[in-house]
Amino acid sequence: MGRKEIRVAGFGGQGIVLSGSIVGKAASIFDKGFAALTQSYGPESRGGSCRAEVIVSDVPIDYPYVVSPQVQIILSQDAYAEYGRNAPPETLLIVDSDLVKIDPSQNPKPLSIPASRMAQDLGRPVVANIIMLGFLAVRSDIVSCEALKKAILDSVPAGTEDFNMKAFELGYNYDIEHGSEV
Amino acid sequence: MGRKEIRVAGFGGQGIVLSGSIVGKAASIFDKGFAALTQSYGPESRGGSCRAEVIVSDVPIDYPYVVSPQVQIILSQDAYAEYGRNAPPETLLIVDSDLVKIDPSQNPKPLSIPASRMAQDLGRPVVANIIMLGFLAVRSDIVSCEALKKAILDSVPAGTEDFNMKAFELGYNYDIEHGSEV
Amino acid sequence: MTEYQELTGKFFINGDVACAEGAISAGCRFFAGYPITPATEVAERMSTRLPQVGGIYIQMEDELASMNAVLGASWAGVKAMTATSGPGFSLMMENVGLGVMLETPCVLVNIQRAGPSTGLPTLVGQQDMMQARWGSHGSYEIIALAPISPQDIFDLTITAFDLSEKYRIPVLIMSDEVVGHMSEKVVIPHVAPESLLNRRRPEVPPGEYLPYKTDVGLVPPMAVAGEGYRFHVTGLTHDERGYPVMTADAQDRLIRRLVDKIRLNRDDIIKYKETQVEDADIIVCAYGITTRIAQFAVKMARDEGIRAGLLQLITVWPFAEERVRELSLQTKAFVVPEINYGQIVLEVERCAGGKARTILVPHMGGGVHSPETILEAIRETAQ
Amino acid sequence: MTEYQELTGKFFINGDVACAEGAISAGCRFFAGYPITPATEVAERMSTRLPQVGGIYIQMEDELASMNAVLGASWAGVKAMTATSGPGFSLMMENVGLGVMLETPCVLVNIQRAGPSTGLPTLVGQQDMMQARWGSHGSYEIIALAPISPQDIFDLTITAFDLSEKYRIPVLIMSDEVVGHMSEKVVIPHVAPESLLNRRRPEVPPGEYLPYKTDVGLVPPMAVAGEGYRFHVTGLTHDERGYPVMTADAQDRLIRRLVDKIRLNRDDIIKYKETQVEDADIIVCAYGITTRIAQFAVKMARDEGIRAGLLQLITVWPFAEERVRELSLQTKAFVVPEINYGQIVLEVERCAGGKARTILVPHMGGGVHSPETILEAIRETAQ
Amino acid sequence: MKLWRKPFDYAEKATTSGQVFIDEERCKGCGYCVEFCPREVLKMSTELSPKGYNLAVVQDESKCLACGFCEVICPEFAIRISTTNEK
Amino acid sequence: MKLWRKPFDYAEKATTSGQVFIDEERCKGCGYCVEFCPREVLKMSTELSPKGYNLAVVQDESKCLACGFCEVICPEFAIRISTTNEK
Amino acid sequence: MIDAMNVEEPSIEKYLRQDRLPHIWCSGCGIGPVAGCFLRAIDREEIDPDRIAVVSGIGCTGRVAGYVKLDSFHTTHGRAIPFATGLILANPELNVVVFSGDGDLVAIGGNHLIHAARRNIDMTVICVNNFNYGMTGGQVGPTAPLEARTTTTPYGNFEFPFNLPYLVSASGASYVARWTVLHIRQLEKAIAEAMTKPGFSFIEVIAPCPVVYGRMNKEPKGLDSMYYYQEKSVIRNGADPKDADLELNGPIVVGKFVDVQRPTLWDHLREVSSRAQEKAKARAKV
Amino acid sequence: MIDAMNVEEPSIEKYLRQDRLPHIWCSGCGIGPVAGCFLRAIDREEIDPDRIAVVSGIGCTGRVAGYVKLDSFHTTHGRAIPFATGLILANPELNVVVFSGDGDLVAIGGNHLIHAARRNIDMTVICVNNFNYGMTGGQVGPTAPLEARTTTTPYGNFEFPFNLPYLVSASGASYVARWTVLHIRQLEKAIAEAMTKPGFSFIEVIAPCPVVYGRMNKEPKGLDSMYYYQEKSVIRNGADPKDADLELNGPIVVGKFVDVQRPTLWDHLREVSSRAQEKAKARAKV
Ligand SMILES: Cc1ncc(C[n+]2csc(CCOP(=O)(O)OP(=O)(O)O)c2C)c(N)n1
Ligand SMILES: Cc1ncc(C[n+]2csc(CCOP(=O)(O)OP(=O)(O)O)c2C)c(N)n1
Ligand code: SF4
Ligand code: SF4
Ligand code: SF4
Ligand code: SF4
Ligand code: SF4
Ligand code: SF4
Ligand SMILES: [Mg+2]
Ligand SMILES: [Mg+2]
Repeated sequence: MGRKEIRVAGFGGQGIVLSGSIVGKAASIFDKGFAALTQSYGPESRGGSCRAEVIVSDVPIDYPYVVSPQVQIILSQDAYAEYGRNAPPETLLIVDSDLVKIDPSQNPKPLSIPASRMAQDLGRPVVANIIMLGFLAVRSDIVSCEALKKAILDSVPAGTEDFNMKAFELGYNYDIEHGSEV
Repeated sequence: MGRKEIRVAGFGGQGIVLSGSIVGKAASIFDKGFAALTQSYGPESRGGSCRAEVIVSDVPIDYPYVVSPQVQIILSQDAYAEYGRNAPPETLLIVDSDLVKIDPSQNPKPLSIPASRMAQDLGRPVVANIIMLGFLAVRSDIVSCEALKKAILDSVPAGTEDFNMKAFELGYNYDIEHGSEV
Repeated sequence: MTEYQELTGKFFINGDVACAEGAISAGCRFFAGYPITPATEVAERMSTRLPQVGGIYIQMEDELASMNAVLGASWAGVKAMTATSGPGFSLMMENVGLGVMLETPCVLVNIQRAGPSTGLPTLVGQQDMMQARWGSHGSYEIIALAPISPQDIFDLTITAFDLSEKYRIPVLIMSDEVVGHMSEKVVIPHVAPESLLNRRRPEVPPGEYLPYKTDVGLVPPMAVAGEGYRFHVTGLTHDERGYPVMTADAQDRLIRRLVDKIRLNRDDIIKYKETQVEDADIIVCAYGITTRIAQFAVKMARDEGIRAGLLQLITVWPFAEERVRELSLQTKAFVVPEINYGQIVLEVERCAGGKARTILVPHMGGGVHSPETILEAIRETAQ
Repeated sequence: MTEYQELTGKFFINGDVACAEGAISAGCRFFAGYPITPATEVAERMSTRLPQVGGIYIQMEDELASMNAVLGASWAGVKAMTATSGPGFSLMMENVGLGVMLETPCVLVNIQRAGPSTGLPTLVGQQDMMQARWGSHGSYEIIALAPISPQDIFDLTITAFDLSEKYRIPVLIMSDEVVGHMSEKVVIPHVAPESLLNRRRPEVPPGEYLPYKTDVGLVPPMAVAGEGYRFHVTGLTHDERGYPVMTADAQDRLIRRLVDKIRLNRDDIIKYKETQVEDADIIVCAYGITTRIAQFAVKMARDEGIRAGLLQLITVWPFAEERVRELSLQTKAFVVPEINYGQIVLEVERCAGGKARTILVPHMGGGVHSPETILEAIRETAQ
Repeated sequence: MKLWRKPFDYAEKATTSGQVFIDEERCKGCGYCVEFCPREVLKMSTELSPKGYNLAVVQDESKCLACGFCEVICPEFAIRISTTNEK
Repeated sequence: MKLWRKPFDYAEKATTSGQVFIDEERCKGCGYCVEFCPREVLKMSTELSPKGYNLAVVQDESKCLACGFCEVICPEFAIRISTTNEK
Repeated sequence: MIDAMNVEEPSIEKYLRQDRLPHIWCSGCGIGPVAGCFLRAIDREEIDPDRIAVVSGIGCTGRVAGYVKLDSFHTTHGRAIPFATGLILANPELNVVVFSGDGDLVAIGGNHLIHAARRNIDMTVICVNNFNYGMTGGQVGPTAPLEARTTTTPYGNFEFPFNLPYLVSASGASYVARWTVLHIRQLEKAIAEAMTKPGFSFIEVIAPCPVVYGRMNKEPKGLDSMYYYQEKSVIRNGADPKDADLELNGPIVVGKFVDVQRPTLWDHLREVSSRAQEKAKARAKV
Repeated sequence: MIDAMNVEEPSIEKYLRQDRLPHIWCSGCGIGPVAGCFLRAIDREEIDPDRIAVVSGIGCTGRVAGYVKLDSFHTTHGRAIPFATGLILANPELNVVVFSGDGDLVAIGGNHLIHAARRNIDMTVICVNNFNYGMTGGQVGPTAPLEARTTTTPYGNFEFPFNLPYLVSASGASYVARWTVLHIRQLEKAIAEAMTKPGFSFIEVIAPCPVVYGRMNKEPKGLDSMYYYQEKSVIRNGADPKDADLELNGPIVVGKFVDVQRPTLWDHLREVSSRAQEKAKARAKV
């Protein structure tokens, strides 16, 4: 399958690194390939810009950073400005529709899902990133859905598994319920 | 006059470094030559072995250690063993007779003066080194007697000048009173 | 206190966590540290894991205390480690010297960030490489290893403990923020205790034991506190009995041995990895995370038809002097990318001795080189 | 607080005392330190003299505190100094880095004894020479001077303050126990305040002042606390405003300038002294006390008909790279005597670049070389 | 005489009234001002700000005593109370 | 009966007697033992040792109570008291 | 407990580096209000802002130095006090305030704290105690109560904490107080008193760190901590600091504990200086 | 005050490295008697000498480690306590004694001292307080009384000293005592108590340093200091350490000030360890 790159960008506190870690774990532990997750964040504990990059490959990875991403998940306006607005058309772009105002002129239009609102409606704001991963699972074949689920179960605190699976399904089924925009 | 070397050796607390400093000061400040004083001592504040070496010269000094001393003042048995017993015959050797037992077979016989006892008798054990310098002044021309006196006055605590001068004279006149052994 | 709870398998973990796991696999049962980005996760992992395996985690009041607690623990017979980054590394230096002087096995991890001073706490640097060698006062030698991935830091942490026990010396793991914070698959194997090295213990009865008397080789056997040997050790210059001797002679004997036990065993200690150097006109010499970028750049260069190769320094100190000298006779130039303003390049240049050109590709820190930057340097050098 | 009590004339004093007097002549009015053999006499002298001239002497709780108090005093506008030896030097390293990062003029004296660790407290070493350059984490440059006599340390202390003020950097005086403890005649001249260099002060009003904006050259003007500039400075990577900026770009701009302000001014900073090098087949390269022994050995060699010369490094860091490169083209070999197991010799070897041989004459510490040892090395090299 | 129209009320008598300005760029929605305002002048909005915070907003400025507590407790220096002379 | 020959004396009654050994190699003449011995058993010699100290010497061992104070106060571990069963 | 009767807060905008706001602190973090108190205290006492120097170490609290429009120094972790010592000794006209966290001042910087108190040096130390190392992500600190959970005490904290007012008074401080962030008026007054008092003043401020410490100790929001302070604080001005120990979920004794007059380091230094100068007249020998 | 009624002193020769005697201390130095007390306390309590570890820093007192025939560590200046912390934590069977000087333990090592006391870690700290840095030639130390002359306070000491018992009890020590060298019997008993008591014990011993401190402060012989102790000491067992300040030529309050029972660090660690192992049975996720 060669080298695939995913970037998740937003601000601290959104579970960005955890998302990246789940993807990486799914790819390298459960899908048996290789994966490298790098992250970058500022001095703030919350609210500073935050970025996770996952490289997935079937051979060992040397350069561990994104060169041209297959997928970008964008969770803040700043991140959109930096990575989303001018992303190449072949990049699959997913945004949280409540946190990012998309430039109407952008083409192709990014996919969007109000993951943080959905999570808040669920009463668990922290699962927004899992909803997002569910949504990703439908849209991309970088990691298998099965592996993603296993990785989630392996990564979340004991006792929260059901909840997180529910969030995953929510994201997974979002298109079906809300009609795909693609 | 070229290079002249003096070594004073004994143990900590005998005022060895001060003696060296007075000689150096006499030579370089009052006699207007050059002098370098080096010292070596152990971790003990008192009683450890202690050594001062003074090089006196009419040109700047590069190597600041004794190569072959013109004069050695020996103030302990250990120092005698290390530097005194096998000193070359051309070295002027002065020992404190109460602190050093001279090997009777040594030839030429070192000069000796009971400086520490004389000082104790004076009620001021600390001036033993000044008595020794007085004795040195008679025996050696490395520094002038005048310069030595000035250097002493410049080096001792205010208020003790008279006392120290008296001690110097005592050493200076020792031969006269006790008959020279040379 | 309890049996070792072994953790084996495949895990997607970051380099800091892998380092902690490597330590535990190596038999480390004591960690004293002080939090600092980006090394904190080593401590955090240890604080969870050590109590599980009967070890002790303690957070000390500062890095000075941490380094000393590690030395103390080692002298109580336990394999011990600390982890820090630039500012804390500076603070530990005085007592790295004590570790060297007492010949104390232990491991010190530096997850390098960009400096000087507080610098860029969350971003990468490779700027403490010379400090690793020269950061404590006095004449000494040290061992330093540079891992390139979480798996590598796991493995090298075990190596570090082995070397520290074998040579009775603090061993430094000079990693960096990228390796520390990046997550990759790490295979944690069963590590058989017999496969690990342990300091030689005295074979003589207490009365005959001299703490710094060497029997075979240059490394003396080591007693530990509480065994009845009633030994004395000191950071002062000392003789075989461990007693202070304040002479140039004693200094000469002691320091020569401390230095030579590393220098003369360099073939055992120095590890490097070469890729396509046989026919290389240009050899990129790299270590740590930069190796992976360089690898990428070398591939690109080969694709362009440039005969480039890669020399990865696994052991950074002692420096692979002989090998660089040899290579300098067969290559035209060394290209040395470092996340600093020129450190290891000085050693490369020295050892190249004018036989091969040496080109530094500096990065001031806060990120890794782009592969293109290194490629560009290779290209220019090739002309 | 009061007027400067000038002390001029000829004195028979040791290097430590001469260093203190040099500082006072240079306008130093603040000393914070912690006693350590063989640097204590610098502090003791300062404790007597500073209150006489309206300055402040304070003995801090340790060397970390001392170094920071010196930085603080400098930022209050006062010329400040500290003095220490190996163990304390190690402890000061983290905050030497802060001094470099904040661009703080100050002087740090290291009267070197033999290490590592506590080593030989009362005996000489030259083992912290590489630590002087690399002892703090991160990428930076530093200035270090090596005096050879009490008079020289007096003079170089003034030079050190001048350089520190001019380049806004901590300047190190890397002396040694022999120079520190030996007494010789020192001439203390009247030093006219106008002849001293002082940091440039901002010429703009507070509202327009940016602490790290350079106008001419690479060294920004410096405001001090209490003047109304209301500036902010940080040990984090920062921009011209002094504000933290956590990016590789900011790092690149800042660190390049910090490094380049020294590297590009090296001709102004680097001082060395050459004796009979013009026709020399063998150049002895030495610094500090070893220079004097080397001088003696060179004389003996010349007496034997060997064409030997002497290169004395007055400025040790930045290293006299260009000059050694030039000399390597005209001489056959460098002989480098050091009271360590090989430090500055590495730089000489690197710069000689294979053009001239480089021979180390090591001494482990606790004494100086005998002139014969150096002579012997010269002889052997000459063959 | 106006007295009968302003019945004795300790809180109102002892204070002047205030205008409340909340800087939306600074507020991070900690809720301190809302919780500790003695007069329930403020409330948390249900909207998410671009950084994902629920911000504090004014609910009934007329009740404000200009006591300033919200201003001093705000961790973000986001509130400014200006005093109007009387109610 | 021997009693009349050993008159009641508190100090003597309560103690055994001692032998005092002073190690000349260790003594540095601080005078503590001499000064704090309750029975004036010891005194400072006027001779100078090779290192220039006046050493402590036994002046009247018969008075020694073997109280051990000199032994414990001696900074040089130079004194050893051995107890003889009775006087 | 809440004193809501003051009016007309002076604006502190003029003391803020507005070009740096919003700051980096988390929502509900207690550091902001303490910084605000400090700035209002300056205004209240009409202290010349040009003569104030603020020194911080490293930590979330250490960032205070970067937000105040005063001469301000963001130094190294633990070293704010000795840096400040250099400033005040070199220029006694300065009003030096050290503003930092519990880890910075009491863990790595503990030695400087006790020595500065001992010297009774003229400075004010404001210690924001959030019971952990906020900046590095919530590790245990030397003030964390026994049994507290942190990222390095996953099984509960096993070390006793310091009682800071006790430690600092035993070291020699002239002014010692403790308040929580909720005691915002008292805190402002305390800072004003401390800054105008000669000698060494120390103010401990108990403050929420919801994002790391709070999250692990059942106070995931700043408000949770505030409620706790409201419920558990006991004001005991003049209490013996010995009795001011803190325990997990225990009462918080707050108040002004020490306010005594002792000669300051500067008082002593002036004396020494005049002695020296007298002696110097009779020119010293070298 | 002098208890002269004991008989049959046990010989301490077996605990001495006789091949290193005479030691380097000056005539009249107070360190020797303290070392003697320590060795007799071992004998008295029949503590297994093979299980004792002695840790010293650097200084004249720091040399103690080199004269006792026990496992002994002569570490770096100020770091004896953290080194000892590593020893005791790695092997709780050891009986760890830190033996060092006032400069070592309280100046450069002050932070470790207060943190070890806070943790109530199992060790005994014997601090020989001679009011100055003997080893480096008599500079002022943090316990030197105001106005004392030293080589770095030629015009009189201008800093207040620490009251060590107060500092250490405020930090959390379980056992705190102060004696002078003249109180040789009480001192031996105190060391014996401290070594057999769990938790952190601290003993300050006021001791003569005739050669440097004494010389400059009218006590040029050890005996002069001893007379001073004899005259000015006041035994007040159980006194509030707060009242134990020392002044130049003032009274010396001595006695056992603190002797309380608190859980030690090891008590807490054992608890944590068993919790961890329970949790570990339900295998932790990575
Ligand atoms: C020498 C050194 N060690 C460690 C660190 C890492 N570090 C930065 S802030 C900090 C602790 C901050 O805790 P605290 O002072 O309580 O401040 P808070 O963040 O809680 O306000 C640490 C350990 C450092 N910067 N330097
Ligand atoms: C890091 C460091 N700083 C300074 C010194 C020098 N030094 C050696 S001993 C000592 C002080 C000793 O004083 P104290 O601990 O009171 O012991 P004493 O000699 O008085 O018994 C100092 C400052 C050192 N060895 N290491
Ligand atoms: S000033 Fe007082 S009454 Fe008005 S909004 Fe703020 S807290 Fe409420
Ligand atoms: S106190 Fe400030 S930050 Fe908190 S909700 Fe109110 S305005 Fe927003
Ligand atoms: S106490 Fe000891 S050292 Fe002192 S005089 Fe007596 S025997 Fe000598
Ligand atoms: S044992 Fe007692 S009585 Fe005998 S000499 Fe010693 S101190 Fe005097
Ligand atoms: S981590 Fe804690 S202390 Fe730091 S800013 Fe966030 S809440 Fe405040
Ligand atoms: S200098 Fe003082 S402390 Fe050191 S051995 Fe001599 S008398 Fe004792
Ligand atoms: Mg904190
Ligand atoms: Mg002392």
